[in-house]
Amino acid sequence: MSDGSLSGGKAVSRTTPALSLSTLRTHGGLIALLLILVFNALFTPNFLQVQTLFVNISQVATIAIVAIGMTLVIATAGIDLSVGAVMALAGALAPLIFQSEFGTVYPALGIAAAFILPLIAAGLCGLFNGVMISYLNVQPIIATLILFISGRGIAQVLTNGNLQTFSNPYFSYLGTGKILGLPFQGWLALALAVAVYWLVSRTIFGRYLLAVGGNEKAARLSGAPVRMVKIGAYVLCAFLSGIAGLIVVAINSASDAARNGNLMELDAIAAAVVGGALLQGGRAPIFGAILGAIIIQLVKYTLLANGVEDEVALIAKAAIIVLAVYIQQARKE
Amino acid sequence: MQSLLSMNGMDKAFSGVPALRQACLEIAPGEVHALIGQNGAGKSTMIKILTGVYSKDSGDICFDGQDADIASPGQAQKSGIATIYQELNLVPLRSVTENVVMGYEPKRLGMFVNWPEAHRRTREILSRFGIDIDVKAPLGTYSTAIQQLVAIARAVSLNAKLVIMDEPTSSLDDREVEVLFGVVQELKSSGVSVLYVSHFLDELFKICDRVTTMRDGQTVSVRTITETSKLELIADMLGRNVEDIEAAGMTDLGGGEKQLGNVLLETSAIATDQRLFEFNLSVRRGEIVGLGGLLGSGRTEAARALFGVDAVTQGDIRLKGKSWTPTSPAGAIADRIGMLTEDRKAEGIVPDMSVRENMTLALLPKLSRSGRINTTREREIVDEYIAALGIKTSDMDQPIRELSGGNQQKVLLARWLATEPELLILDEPTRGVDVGAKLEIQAIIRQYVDRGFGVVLISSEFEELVEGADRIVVLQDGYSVATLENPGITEDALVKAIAHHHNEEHA
Amino acid sequence: GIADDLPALEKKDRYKVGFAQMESNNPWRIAETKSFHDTAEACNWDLIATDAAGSAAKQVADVDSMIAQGIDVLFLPPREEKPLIPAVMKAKAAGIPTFLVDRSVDPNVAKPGEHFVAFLGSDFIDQGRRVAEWTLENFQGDKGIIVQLEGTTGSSPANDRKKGFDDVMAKHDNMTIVASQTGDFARDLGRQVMETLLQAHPDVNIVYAHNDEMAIGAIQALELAGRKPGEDILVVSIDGTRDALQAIIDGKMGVTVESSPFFGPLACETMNRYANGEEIEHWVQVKDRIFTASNAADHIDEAY
Amino acid sequence: MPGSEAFDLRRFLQSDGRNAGVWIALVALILFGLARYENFGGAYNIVSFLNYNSMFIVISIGMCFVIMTGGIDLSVGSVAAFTSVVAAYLSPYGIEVALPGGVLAGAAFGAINAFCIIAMRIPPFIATLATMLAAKGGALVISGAQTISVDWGSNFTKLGMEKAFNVVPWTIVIVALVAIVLWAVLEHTSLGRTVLAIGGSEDASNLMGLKVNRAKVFVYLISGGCAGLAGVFLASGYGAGQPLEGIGWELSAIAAVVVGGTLLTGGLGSVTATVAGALLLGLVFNILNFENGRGTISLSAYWQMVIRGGFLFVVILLQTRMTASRQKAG
Ligand SMILES: Nc1ncnc2c1ncn2[C@@H]1O[C@H](COP(=O)(O)OP(=O)(O)OP(=O)(O)O)[C@@H](O)[C@H]1O
Ligand SMILES: Nc1ncnc2c1ncn2[C@@H]1O[C@H](COP(=O)(O)OP(=O)(O)OP(=O)(O)O)[C@@H](O)[C@H]1O
Ligand SMILES: [Mg+2]
Ligand SMILES: [Mg+2]
Repeated sequence: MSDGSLSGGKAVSRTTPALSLSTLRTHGGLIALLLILVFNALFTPNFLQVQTLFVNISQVATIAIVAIGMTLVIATAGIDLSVGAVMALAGALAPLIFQSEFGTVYPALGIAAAFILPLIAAGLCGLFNGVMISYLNVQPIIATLILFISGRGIAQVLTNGNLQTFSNPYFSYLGTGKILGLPFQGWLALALAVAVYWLVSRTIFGRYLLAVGGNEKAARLSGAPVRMVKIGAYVLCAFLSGIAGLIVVAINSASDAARNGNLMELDAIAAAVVGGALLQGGRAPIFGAILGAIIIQLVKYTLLANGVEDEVALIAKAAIIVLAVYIQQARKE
Repeated sequence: MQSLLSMNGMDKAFSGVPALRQACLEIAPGEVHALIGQNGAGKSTMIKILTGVYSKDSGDICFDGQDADIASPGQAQKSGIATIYQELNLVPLRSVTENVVMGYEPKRLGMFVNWPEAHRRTREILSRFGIDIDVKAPLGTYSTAIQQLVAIARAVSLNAKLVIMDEPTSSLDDREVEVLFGVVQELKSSGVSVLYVSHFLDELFKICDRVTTMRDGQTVSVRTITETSKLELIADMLGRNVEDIEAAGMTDLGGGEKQLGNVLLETSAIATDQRLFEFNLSVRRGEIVGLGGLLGSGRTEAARALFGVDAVTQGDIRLKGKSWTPTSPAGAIADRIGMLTEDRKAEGIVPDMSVRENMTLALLPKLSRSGRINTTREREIVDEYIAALGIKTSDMDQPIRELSGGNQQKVLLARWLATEPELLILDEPTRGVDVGAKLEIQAIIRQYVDRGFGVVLISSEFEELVEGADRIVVLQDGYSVATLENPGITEDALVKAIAHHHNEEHA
Repeated sequence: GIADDLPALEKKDRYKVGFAQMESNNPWRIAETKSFHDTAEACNWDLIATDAAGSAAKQVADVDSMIAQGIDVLFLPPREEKPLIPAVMKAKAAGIPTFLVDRSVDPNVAKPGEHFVAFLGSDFIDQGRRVAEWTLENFQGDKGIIVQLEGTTGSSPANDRKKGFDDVMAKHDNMTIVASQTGDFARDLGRQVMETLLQAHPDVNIVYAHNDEMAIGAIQALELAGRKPGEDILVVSIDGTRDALQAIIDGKMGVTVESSPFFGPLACETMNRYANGEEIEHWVQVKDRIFTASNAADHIDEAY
Repeated sequence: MPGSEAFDLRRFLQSDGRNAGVWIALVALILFGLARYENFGGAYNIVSFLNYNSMFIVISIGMCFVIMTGGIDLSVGSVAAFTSVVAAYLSPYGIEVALPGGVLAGAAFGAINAFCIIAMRIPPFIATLATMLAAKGGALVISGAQTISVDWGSNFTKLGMEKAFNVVPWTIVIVALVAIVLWAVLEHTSLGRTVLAIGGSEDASNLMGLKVNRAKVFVYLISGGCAGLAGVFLASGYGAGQPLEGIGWELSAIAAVVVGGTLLTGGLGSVTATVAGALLLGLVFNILNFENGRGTISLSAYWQMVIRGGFLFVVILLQTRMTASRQKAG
């Protein structure tokens, strides 16, 4: 037997030093990415075009941004099912604000408020999740299930269930703008990733985050403000989801509270895990999450572009998630 | 006579780093065999290979006259090896009964668990250890000591040919240790072999027949206990000559005639909801105050109260002359208090984090400015303490879970020393630590108080308390009942102080 | 007279009316529910409206709870053709006349005039067919390269709108459907799918979307990619929403076949006719209009 | 006297106390409904309520087993949709074939889950998320993205549409049987105890020599089988195999299990309290429908979502309050 292993206990699956482990793991994702790229280059018509890059960047940005937040939450051994609902909520608020009387009278202020207030609302959702989890000790799946169910409902109540359409070039820049020829939201996702990576690897918050996920009791007894750290993670995740929600609304020039962010939690969790996050906490591979999001996006793209039927695509997606996680798992040994 | 177990030429490496190198072990039927060695010598690894937790790289194992290649702990139990692992491995949420009979439940109709019988059987086994508790209650509601005894009870009840005990006494008090020895004798007389791992060398002389010593993954000696001395064993473990050690002598760390400073911390009749009812303590600068008592006497609870883990519901605390209320560990740390916890695995290490990150966890507020960690400084400090405490690690970025128990303990000690607390609370700082490391740790503690800081030392080893503490506060059932002053404390005196108050209460 | 099988509806001042909506996750459904609410007062209804959140099974349970509450009439847009048959049957067994709205049930098992009074609605297959026919007449090029954005996979409007369209196109050799993928009736997905399909099939010149929301999403995708919807690509769809009519006015879209959600007044009228003892035709067909550049501006104000 | 306080804590942890909350809430909600709404307690409402909720009760029971091992099964909803299609295809052969066929198809997905989780060591959350997608895709593929009609002539629809001895729906009879058998397995067999031990500590269970993998395979098979049964109920009760059903069922089931006092981390759990949890959550829908019927306010669909979330919030809050105060007492 090559692995130092037993009858399947966790104890054993972790017998490699961290360095080689993490490099291999990153490679696992990269290898998967490479395979997909090669496949596409060979079989997908017109894959090697700038426009393809453009399309994929604009589509991956929201998944990536939410996945970054999800990674933080997963690092505390939590999970956030409410990201999609928070997207819907933030997305519903923005047009309400800049189309309000105030927003039409003072367009500049209206736009600013349309960015800021929805993100504050999103942050409050995160605060709600975080408080439920850290102060009331409600298990994350359940705590975030509450907003998962009712958050979208609140968004629909606010908009009376109506689709809100608008045309507002300033707001739409978030979704349609370009910098150096590449979509603005792609740059935004990158910037957020860098910022959060810095937060995780260089700041006291990041260190506490990983400690809380790794051993909560030990972290508290070493002086980590456990509750604040957890709340911080959920607030950040909700905040990032809020940004993603605004992006979706901006691209579509319409806010559809019923659909915005639908099933985003699944994509984000899948991206985080494919990117190397451990559901039991203690690890926050931010760029892994980006990689995971890219893989998921490319899989989607590949299946669509090659005319694979929706139902078969679902099965293929399932197989790829399992395979990607398995590759990492296998490489751990 | 044919041996019950023989392991030969055992090799095992964890991702390239050898933990065992051609190690061997041989146990005769009906023998109590000790396995000793410094932290990280490979004792636990040897056991885990034998019981199928790890797979070996190479080597032969022969058990009960057959080639044995045991693939899982379940299989080990089937073939007659019962094991108490070093890290308590029980299920705290489940009842005591379940933890004892799990996998061997008495059945009715060949299918359904016969619960009355299971409870009865569990009570009976536990009564052999002098424990009378509600066996239907979740195991987690009992103390570490009880849990340890339950683990032992389970192993003993399996009717094995070989019972392995990896540091069974590390959380037991003297009385419980005596009970355990009785059980070991009983096992022995019924022909069962016992493999006994312990850092308490005195124990070995009481119950063992032979001793195998390991060092750096190798077997260095096998001795018959009646023909050897403690010194020889230590020499084997450390890989030095007996003479050298004798010359160096065992440093006596006992309190000398030195200057004590101001009163650092003083409590009057504090209580918590966690079975601490009336606790009085004063610690002066430069002083080590020991907390003595039997298991469950409330020592850990007292420490938790001082560190702000359990809320103080009554009484006053004065810190450096000012009235003070601990609110949280973070607050206590900010007020320059530190606490090394008793349960390393559950409350100490963050297993996936590196040695470096573990060591600086409590220091982070001081290491960072406006939220940013100064990593250069961090590395310097970590380097310093790795050297100072002689921590065995391949580099500071190695995950702490890969270190041996003793080295993990040193990292945790370093975590607290690095914060330079004025008052350091140490709950069982040398539990599961080998002699060498133990001496080092004790020396570090002494140096530390000599710098004008105070230490509260909790230890189940009376010897450590008697020799290490300047004063011992004796606890009983959540009350502080007596104070003994060094010099002049003897183990006898301590035992008497504890026993006396016990008698008083029951009189 | 009324078929003997059907439960009668006595004339009353006020009726307790059940409307078991299937879901509320798109503007069309929301407009439909609103239409029933708006009609309630004028038509003397005490309306009980439920929402099945997209689950056929829950819709049956909702109908059950309405039967338990003793409604007089049931209006039911069945989420699925077959799974809602038990609801129809139970209502009948409880003596409650049922009108199916906007979708029907499997006619082999539950029949109008026998198990339920009538089906009020349009014909999804026909909608698809009409889009196809309009497209054939108005497409300028010689070879049509078609991308189809389907509705929710497996849902009956998606299946029917696809069938109606595909059947017509199959008869014309110059028309090829190069890709047909689901956009889940949603604008955002419609856009994403279109972006992707446009990359794989840059030569596309006709886009057929199963509803207007996806069509709008597709137009956005085309514009983002620098195409000119309405000029080099013909976009056609179904529903008749305000945004779609605006797009037609702006010249970005060719046609949308109406699929009106405003069933309330028709429901009221039909119910009253039934209460009066009139025989109701088995299919109260809704005349779906067709909106093009010629009439979009006239109707945009009444669109939702 | 410290001893008595310790006793309280133990009693509480022994889960009698933990479960009280859900029963109290259930009874309170029923009394509320009876007092406020006419016909709420009528036979028609009770029977149809039970019939519809039989599907949720049964998947909640299966979910409860998985959660007790510390795992999770997100695939149950899609699997139920899949097996409803299978059962519909098998319906011409009668209930004797279609029922076991559907359950087996569900168990087959359970086996896939178990394989991914145990042999491939993929975390349960991810493995079952993947099966959720695969089962949904599979259901659409085998049904050709259409609902599949059952054979109305065979005895298949009796199961979902008729009542045993004209009193209780057959589905509820079967659910009760399943609940009793699984309760007995959990409380009185070593397999059941192993399930709980794994949730308590998988490492420890391994080192204790328990048959950990066997128990894990068992719980995923049970969960898959229960989802399969729910799918059979679905096909039988609604006369069709429905590939699009089951969306969000997994979350309802998880909520029911948690409301029933089972720890999501595993190690503690109760079949009976899970049943109560499923009934409680189902009752909220029923009550909302009746509330709409009173005509005083008309709750739009999205208000209903808000109210459901709010209700879950309140139940969880009560539960944690109860836990907290009891823990303090302990
Ligand atoms: N799971 C593991 N992964 C990597 N290295 C390990 C692992 N388990 C043990 N080791 C290494 O193997 C060596 C032997 O460890 P082992 O636990 O057997 O020592 P020990 O003699 O039991 O020490 P102690 O007295 O501290 O318990 C140590 O260097 C340790 O770091
Ligand atoms: N024989 C017993 N029966 C029931 N409960 C016990 C028993 N012994 C201890 N306990 C429980 O365990 C608790 C204390 O645990 P613990 O052993 O950690 O105390 P301690 O004084 O810190 O001892 P040590 O630090 O040596 O472990 C007690 O408060 C008591 O409730
Ligand atoms: Mg060891
Ligand atoms: Mg203690």
